[in-house]
Order: sequence, then C-alpha cells, then structure tokens
Amino acid sequence: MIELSSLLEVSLGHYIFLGLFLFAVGLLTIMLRKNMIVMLMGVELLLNGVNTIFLAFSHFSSHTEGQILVFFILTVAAAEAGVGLALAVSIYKEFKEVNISFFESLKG
Amino acid sequence: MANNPIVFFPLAFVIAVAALGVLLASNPIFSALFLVLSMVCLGFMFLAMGAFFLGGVQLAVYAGAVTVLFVMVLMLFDLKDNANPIAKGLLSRFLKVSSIGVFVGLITGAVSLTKYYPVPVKAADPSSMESTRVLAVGLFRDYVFAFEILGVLLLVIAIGVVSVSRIKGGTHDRA
Amino acid sequence: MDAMYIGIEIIKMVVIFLLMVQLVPILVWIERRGSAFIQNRFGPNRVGPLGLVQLLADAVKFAFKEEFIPGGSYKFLFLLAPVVALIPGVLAFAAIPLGAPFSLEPFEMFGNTWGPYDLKLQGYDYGIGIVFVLGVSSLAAYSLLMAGWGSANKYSLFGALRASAQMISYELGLGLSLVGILLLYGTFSFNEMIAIQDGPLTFMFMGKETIIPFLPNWGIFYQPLGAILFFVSVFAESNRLPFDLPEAEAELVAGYHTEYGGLKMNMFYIGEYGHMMVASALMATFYFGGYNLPFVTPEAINEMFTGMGFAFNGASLMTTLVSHLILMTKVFLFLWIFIWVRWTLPRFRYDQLMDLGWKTILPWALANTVITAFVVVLMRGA
Amino acid sequence: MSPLVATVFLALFVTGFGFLLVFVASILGPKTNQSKVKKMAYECGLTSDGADRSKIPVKFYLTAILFILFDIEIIFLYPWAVAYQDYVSEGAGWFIFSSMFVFVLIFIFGLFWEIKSNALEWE
Repeated sequence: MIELSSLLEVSLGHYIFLGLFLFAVGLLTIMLRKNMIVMLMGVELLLNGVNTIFLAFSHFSSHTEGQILVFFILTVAAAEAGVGLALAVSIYKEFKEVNISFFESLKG
Repeated sequence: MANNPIVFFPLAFVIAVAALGVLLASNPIFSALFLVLSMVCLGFMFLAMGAFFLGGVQLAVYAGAVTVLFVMVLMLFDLKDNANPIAKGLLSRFLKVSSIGVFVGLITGAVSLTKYYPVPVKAADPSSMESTRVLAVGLFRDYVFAFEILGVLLLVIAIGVVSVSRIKGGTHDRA
Repeated sequence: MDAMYIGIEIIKMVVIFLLMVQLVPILVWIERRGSAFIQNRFGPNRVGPLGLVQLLADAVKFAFKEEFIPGGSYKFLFLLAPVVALIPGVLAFAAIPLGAPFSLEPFEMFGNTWGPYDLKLQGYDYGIGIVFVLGVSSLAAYSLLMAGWGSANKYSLFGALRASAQMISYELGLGLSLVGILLLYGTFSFNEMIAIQDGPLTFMFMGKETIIPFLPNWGIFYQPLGAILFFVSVFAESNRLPFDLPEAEAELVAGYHTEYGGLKMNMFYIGEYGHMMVASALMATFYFGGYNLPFVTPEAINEMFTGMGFAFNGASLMTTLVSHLILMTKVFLFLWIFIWVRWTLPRFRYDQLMDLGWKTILPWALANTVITAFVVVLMRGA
Repeated sequence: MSPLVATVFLALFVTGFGFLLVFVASILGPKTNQSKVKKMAYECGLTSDGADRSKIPVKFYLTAILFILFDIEIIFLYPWAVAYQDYVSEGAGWFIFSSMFVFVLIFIFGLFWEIKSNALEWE
C-alpha cells in the first residue's frame, strides 16, 4: 500500500481524492436534501469536484487542454445554475413551496 | 510549488469541511455560505496548482457571481430554517449513503492500484504570465468553434430565463 | 528562502495592512475637511492642530460604544459581516505594486550575512494581477448580504439587496472597460504594465512606428473612454456618491448597516475606503503609469541617488521610497476626486442608477473593446 | 515562499484583526440590560409591524442571473485580450478579430434583447 512518506509529498492521487470527495458530497447533497435550491448547490459541488480532477491531470501532465475544458465546464455550470434557479423561483412564486417532496403531486 | 504540503493540506481540509457544511447545515443560507467558503478555497487551490487564470476566474465567476445568486434568492424568499433538512426514511437514507460509499471505494481502489504517477515537469513561476498566455493562445487555435457555441448557449439561456419569468403569474408578468 | 526573507515577507504583509487601515482615518479627515472646504465651512479643527487628533478621539469613542446585537438576528452572521467587509479590500490592495522593486546586497545582521535579495514593494505578485483583484473584489457583495440578513431588519435587508444588485451590475462595466487596455498591453500582471508605460508615446500608425516625444506612454492616451468607464464603474462599486443610494440616509434609514454601531460600523467604512484606495491605485497603475514619473525610469532615480553618495542599499531604498511617493500622490489625487464628486453631485434615483449601469456603461464598454481591437488589427496588421 | 502562502497569511491575519476589533467593543463597551423594546428592529422609532418580508421586490434575482451570464462572456474576453497581440504579430490578426466579433455580436444581441424586452426595468 502507499507508505507514509509518499503521503506527505502531494501527488496526483491526493488531488483525485479531494475531487472525488467533493463529487461524493455533491451527490449526497442532491440525494438527501429536501430543499430544491440546496440540491442545486449540490450540483455545483459536483462540478467543482470534476474541475479539481481535470486541473490536477492538466498540471501533472502539463497539457493545457485540461484547463481549457475546465473553462468550458465553468461556463456550463454557471449557466445551469442560472436556469435552475430561475425555474426554482418561478415554482416557489406559484406554489410557495420549495421542498422536492411536494412536486410529486404535480400533474399534467 | 503545487505539491508543497503546507499549501495543499490546510486548503483541502477547509474545502472538505465546507463541502460537508453545505450538506449538513439546516438553514439553507448557512449551506450557501459554506458553499462560498469552499469556492474561495478552491480558487486558492487552483492558484496553487499553477492554473492562475482559472483560479482568478473561479474566484470571480463562481465565488463572486453564482453563489451570490444562491444567497440572494434564499434571502429574497425568506426560506425558513426547516427542522429536518435531510429526507426522512431510515432505509432510503442508508441505501443512498451506502451506494455513494461503494462508489467512492471503487474509485479509490482503482486510483491506488494504478502505476501512473507523473511528476510535474516544472512548477509554473507564479509571477509570470506564461501559463495564462499558453492557455489563451491554445484556446483560440483549436477551440474557436466551441467558443462560439458557448456564446450562443449563453444567449439562449439569457432569453430563456427572461421568458420563464414572463409567463402568466411569473415574477415579471406583464399583466 | 531563508528565515530573513520569510521575516521580510511577513513584515511586508502586516505593513501593507496597517498602511491601509491607517490611511482610512486620514481619508476620513480629508473628507470632513474637504467637504467643509467645498461647503465653505471649517470642518473639525478643535481637537489638536487642524483637527488631526479628532480621528484618534473618534476611534477611542467608537471602541467604548456598547455592544448591541438586535433581537431575533443571526448573531454569527451579524458579527461576521464587518469582518468580511475588510478582507476583499486588503487582499486586492496587497496585489498592486506600490513602488519600484528594491535589491539588497549581502549584509551583516544577527551574526551572519544574509544573501542578496530582490524584493518587490508589493504583497504578492501573481502573473494574473487584475484577474485576481477582480475575483477578490467580487466577494465584497457577501458582506452586504450578510449584514442585511443578519440584522433581522426589513429595511436593512432591502438596502442590502439593492446595494448588492448595484454592486454586481457595475462589476460588469468594471470588467469590460478594462478589456480594451488589456488588449493593448497584452498582459494581466501589473509590473509588466508599468514597464510598458515608460518612455515617450509610441504606437504603430499604418504600419510604421510613430513617436510623440512630449507625451508619456501612459494608458490614458490610448484608452480615454476606457478610463472614464472604469472610473465611473469603480465609483458605483465602492458605493460612493452619486451611487450610494442603498445606504442613503434619507430613503433607507442607513441601508444595510442600520443596526451596527461602534467599531463594527467603523469596519464597514474601512472596507469602503479600502475599496476606494484599490480603485485609485488601479486607476493610477492602468492609465497613469503606476509608480513612475513620465520620462523618469527607476534606474535613472537610482543613479541620481548613487551620484549623491548613497551606498548601494541606501540608493535602492531611496528609489523605492521616491517611486512609492509618486504613486501615493497619484492615489491621493484620485481619492480627492472621489471626495470632490461626492460633495458636488446629487444622488441618482435607483432605476436611473441601474439603467446607467446596464444600458449605457455596458454597451459603451463593448463598443470600446471592438473599436480598439479593430484599430489594432488595422494599424498593426497592415 | 509562494505568493499563495502570503495571500492565505494575509487573509487569516485580516480575519483575526477583524474579529479582534469586533470583540474589543463587547469587552470595553458598557453592559446595559437588553430590554425587549431596545432589541426591536430600528425603524425610525415606528414600531415595526413584524418580519413581514413578502413585500420585498423579487426582481433582483433576474439581475443576478443576467449578471452571471454576462460576467462569463466578459471572462471569455480576457484570454482573447491577452492572446490578441501574439496572433496579430503572427499575421492572423483578422482571424482572431473576426472570431471575437461574432462572439461580441451574440453578446450585443442578447443585451439589446434584454433592454428591448425591458427585463431590466426597476420600478
């Protein structure tokens, strides 16, 4: 297994584990939380975990394609947050309710 | 510079705690503020990793724009501090958490077994514009088309968001 | 990377922070005397000569105010907001070069010789100077929102939302008005920008290099419109009149810092004046040649001081001091303009204010960027 | 010592200084009874009619969303501004100008569509 000395010298594995942790917490937030807006925050965490891993690979293999892709992921994530919140606000204004369990009863 | 542990471990610890804070905070506004903290620390980590322009963009766009929208919407709608933020149902919770655990275990196992441990060629000098210039020139040599598509995507979303708010009963309904 | 270097770095950090915190009372004094001068009255002149000790008296008075937490408020958010108000200003101020870099020969201290150093009068030098400053200063909106939400008061929440909506709208104008000048410099880092800006005004005109000997090579001559847009956006960013409607005494009681008193209120002022200082330093660095006089390079000043008989270390320190003073005069010139405008122009109505941000500054900044790019391609490409 | 350690040190130092300032007031200040009336929200002396926050205008969220979208388009302009000189000196000036011109046209179209459909009006 990995002996202790290599744990101190920060290598690719450390960054991957951090990105994975963020990804897992984001996924858990989406699954466990009832409030729709907090679920959108979970999606943001997810995408940030992916960004960290992309940047780690781009740094350790010194290719800049990783950075360019993170640049695009950032754009899509921000746009997605905007749309998600616009919908959440419209639903909240209509039904005065943000909990996800309420939306099973929507029909049509 | 990227892999000196004095920089990596404290930042990683704060990011992990803030991410857990987003999950566990009962008041949505506190989970939004934890998200801000994790974004800012991630921005600093990107700076440490040598991706300077992206660290700045992370600070400006993510921590300074997206999460401001989250905090603003939560404040606009005075969402009360709901008592049990986590979904009910012990079995369903257990299933969700265990599935995520298996997922994490699989990936950690896969990563620790690989032999591919590249060492960075040279640490980017923080005060030079070199890495940003390489990123910028590369962005326009091979990815111009993707760049234009993103412009169209942002236009479509700008129009979509306004029209969503304009439907009957919407916040900006003209009636 | 020896102990002395780290010691110098830490001392530099603390000095830059104290420089900013110390400048705030001086600015408050200038503002009160300046507004008095504009309104043809005296301003504080009772305490100490010319009222200078008045600031110390105010500070002590603030420290002894009663600690008040409004009922039903989120205590932690309420106390966190003034602290978060400080952070963006200082982090941005430390990223801007305040003087020419100075180099020290090996010298004797604490028993052993410390190697030659080449130090910058700047907190930390990131290659992406301006992007870092924009990123950090975009965090200032959180202190407003936390203050508004934390003090459980309808009107302060209302003021906080309007203030942060105004602040983020003008961040667009701020970001876009700089693109023109960045295009000409081709770099984000402040030191390279200042290096580009010395010497006579030289630019390519229809393919051949033309030099105008009497004008310095400053950014203002390339991008006058960009400079105006930047300055107006920065006014609104730091909630200065005529853009300070959200904390206008008349309409909204005092906006987001209604419930604050004593030192906490003072910290919001430190944040606001810090933002003003960063804005003036950016204006000087981008458009007015940073810490250089028009045709004088730091090396020339260095030779002058070595000529006057200073040792190598002494000469480089004196050069840095002179360049720092040059930058500070420029910064205080712009700060005076901030104060001067505050006490002459009336306040905008809120929708006029937002319309100006979205419907005038943004399109103009876009047009400025496109025209600059077109001119550069035409002149350099031909 | 990388500039990052200096930045984190400065941020921690300022936070510590800030919290010191906040708590110095509570130590030095006089302690009086926090009566219920005193703790009520300050609204120029009128008794506040409770935390009825439903009347807060909801228009701000649209500004924040449009801010994100236009902020990203500005962030795209930054690498273009840096790479511009290199492309022009390589002779590919018209290529990089036209690529950005299309992007800015889309930006302008979006902005003027917002202005025309007065999504940006404040009562």
